[in-house]
Amino acid sequence: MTAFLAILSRDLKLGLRQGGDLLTLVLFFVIVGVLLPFAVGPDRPLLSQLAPAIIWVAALLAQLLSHDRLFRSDFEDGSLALFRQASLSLDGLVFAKLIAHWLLTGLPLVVAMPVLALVLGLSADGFWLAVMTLLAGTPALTAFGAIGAAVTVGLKRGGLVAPVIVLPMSLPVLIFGTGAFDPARVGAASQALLLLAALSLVSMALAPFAAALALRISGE
Amino acid sequence: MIDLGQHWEFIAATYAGSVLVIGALIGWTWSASRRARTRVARLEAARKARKA
Amino acid sequence: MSDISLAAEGIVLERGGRAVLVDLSLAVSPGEALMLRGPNGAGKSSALLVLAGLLAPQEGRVRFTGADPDAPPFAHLHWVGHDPAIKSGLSVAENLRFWIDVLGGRRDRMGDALEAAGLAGLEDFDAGLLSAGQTRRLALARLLAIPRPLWLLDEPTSALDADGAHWVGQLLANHLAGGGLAVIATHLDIPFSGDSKTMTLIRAGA
Amino acid sequence: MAQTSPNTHPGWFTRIAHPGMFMGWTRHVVLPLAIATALAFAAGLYVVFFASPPDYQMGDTVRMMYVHVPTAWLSQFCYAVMFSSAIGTLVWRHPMADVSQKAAAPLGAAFTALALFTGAMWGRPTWGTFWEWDGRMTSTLVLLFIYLGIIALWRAFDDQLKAARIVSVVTLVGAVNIPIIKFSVDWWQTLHQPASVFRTDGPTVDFSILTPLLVMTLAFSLLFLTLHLVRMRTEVTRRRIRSLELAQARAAGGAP
Repeated sequence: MTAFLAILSRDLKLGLRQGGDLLTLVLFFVIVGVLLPFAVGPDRPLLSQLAPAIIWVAALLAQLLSHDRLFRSDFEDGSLALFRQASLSLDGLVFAKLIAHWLLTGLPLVVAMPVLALVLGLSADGFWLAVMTLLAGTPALTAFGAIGAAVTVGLKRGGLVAPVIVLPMSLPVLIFGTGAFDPARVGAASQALLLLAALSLVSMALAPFAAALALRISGE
Repeated sequence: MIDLGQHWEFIAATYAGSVLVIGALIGWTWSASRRARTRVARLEAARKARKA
Repeated sequence: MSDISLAAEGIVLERGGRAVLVDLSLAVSPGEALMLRGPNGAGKSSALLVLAGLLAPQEGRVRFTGADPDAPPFAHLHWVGHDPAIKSGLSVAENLRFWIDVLGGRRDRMGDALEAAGLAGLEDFDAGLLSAGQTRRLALARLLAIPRPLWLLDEPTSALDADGAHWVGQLLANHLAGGGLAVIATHLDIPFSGDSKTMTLIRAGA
Repeated sequence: MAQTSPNTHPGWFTRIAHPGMFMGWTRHVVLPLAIATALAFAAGLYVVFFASPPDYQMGDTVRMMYVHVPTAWLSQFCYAVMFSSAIGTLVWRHPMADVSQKAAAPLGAAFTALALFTGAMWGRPTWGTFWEWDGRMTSTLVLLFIYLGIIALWRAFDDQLKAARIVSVVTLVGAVNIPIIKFSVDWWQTLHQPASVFRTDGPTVDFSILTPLLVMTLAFSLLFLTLHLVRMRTEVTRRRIRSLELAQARAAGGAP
């Protein structure tokens, strides 16, 4: 447990102290969300209809951007090799890293949501629903991204391959995240939120094992 | 040839495309196999020559 | 410190289709150090990785006798590689405290360890400010702060000056006097008084 | 703590799956298999075009199903082959499992692409459009992306032994994920398109379309087996080339 908390607090400390990364991430999320309306045109009803899709695509891209550094610095400075001699198994340590990573890359998106909600003309209900889906869905994105980051950690040009692997696997998150907004279907929102939460729980529980396995192989 | 009905062009395209893709797959597999075999034969010969 | 002995038998290792270790056997008992010498590419670092359990050999086995069978695997050894595993952005003390927490050491030993490593007074400095030699000393301070019987050191004196090398020698001598074991891969002589034997590896397949 | 190397029980499987042995016995299998494939295709195509009537509902477009269904089946079967090989790689570290995985990935991608293409061709006269965001078509497309991602990952590694084990992890994760993707796509489809044109159970299967379907499926499966075997042989040869080249480079380098 000490080891778990140590990893969690170290990663949070590093993430917050090198605050530039955090800022870049949030900025990227907002910029993508603001750029898309330029492609669509200033049609307010259309934009508010597209808002969930825009928010989720922006969140997906922003998260994708952040995964590569999840294990890379620990891999390159030798920390990962030492983790193998810890009192806690590598799976547990990776789980701690995932939680820290989500707090640093998933949660800030929620904080930046009001800006996008205003620009895209989202209603108050829509805003809260978007916050809820982001909260319920981004852990799954972190989990899939962690697997992509772990399998490419040994590659110098891994930053290019990882998204190709991660994006198709993230499709369910995108579907449930935006599906929650469907006005035509009664109960779509609660159903989608439940599915998102289930997906996040299961993937966060299983991803550490897959990622730790890939990290062990990469370390050889 | 039998009459394929009003949609014959789609049926023809399906089979033509499949033949094309499968042909390319067979050709690729075969040429890769051939290339590997000639290369390994040359290397084995070189090794024998070196040992002798 | 528990009386653990290390034995490796018939290790065969291939990496990337190349034979690196062919039938390597070695044994180290408490109070003893084994120096692995040999040219570059002879597999010194790989041998340490196998002993540390970071590389799985194709054949052969590594055995620790006298180890607590309930302890997690490889929890009784320190492996120190080329990379220091020190993060800039964290202070010197935070770095060491982190590894004490992760590897299961005792925090109250931290002050002594930093003192011994000659880093006293630098506790609150960002580890990114340290020189290469200081960084290596900080990495080695882990060995003092977290007592474990077996040390596997890969070129411990690289990046260190004569004083530093002398310090490493003293560290080793104390460790062995306390019943510890060490396997050290090095191409430099480590000035050190104590029970040691040397094993020279040659390049496999040459 | 003891480490043991993967034990080699000299059972029949280990013996026929040893790379050297494998090359020996498969040499005599390739040609018969290729001939059997050709015969099956000849028989299949004859039945498809000359010996089967048009379907009473679909008319002659049913003849496209005879390519579409076998390729769609292979697109999933390939993944099953990769999945079981991935387990072989991770659990037993068997070199032939590595080779089998690597050989299957491009075949899977090709058959999946073909399934999509024939599906689109069938869709035009049936739905009036080449591409319908139908649940099956969409999840097949995602499957194609997964295949392509796995191929890209294979190519990103220099060390093919490490690549095999890393790719195995992705293949296993993908296997868990594919049903979830399928489910989510189906959920998405009911959201946007309540009445699907394409019923999953299909029109009642008539006996007259069953024969050509079975023969063509057999032919395509034989084709896969042949290609997979040849590609595995090529891959084993490539590894042999690599070790020979390494030895030669070492000898030429004048190493002590």
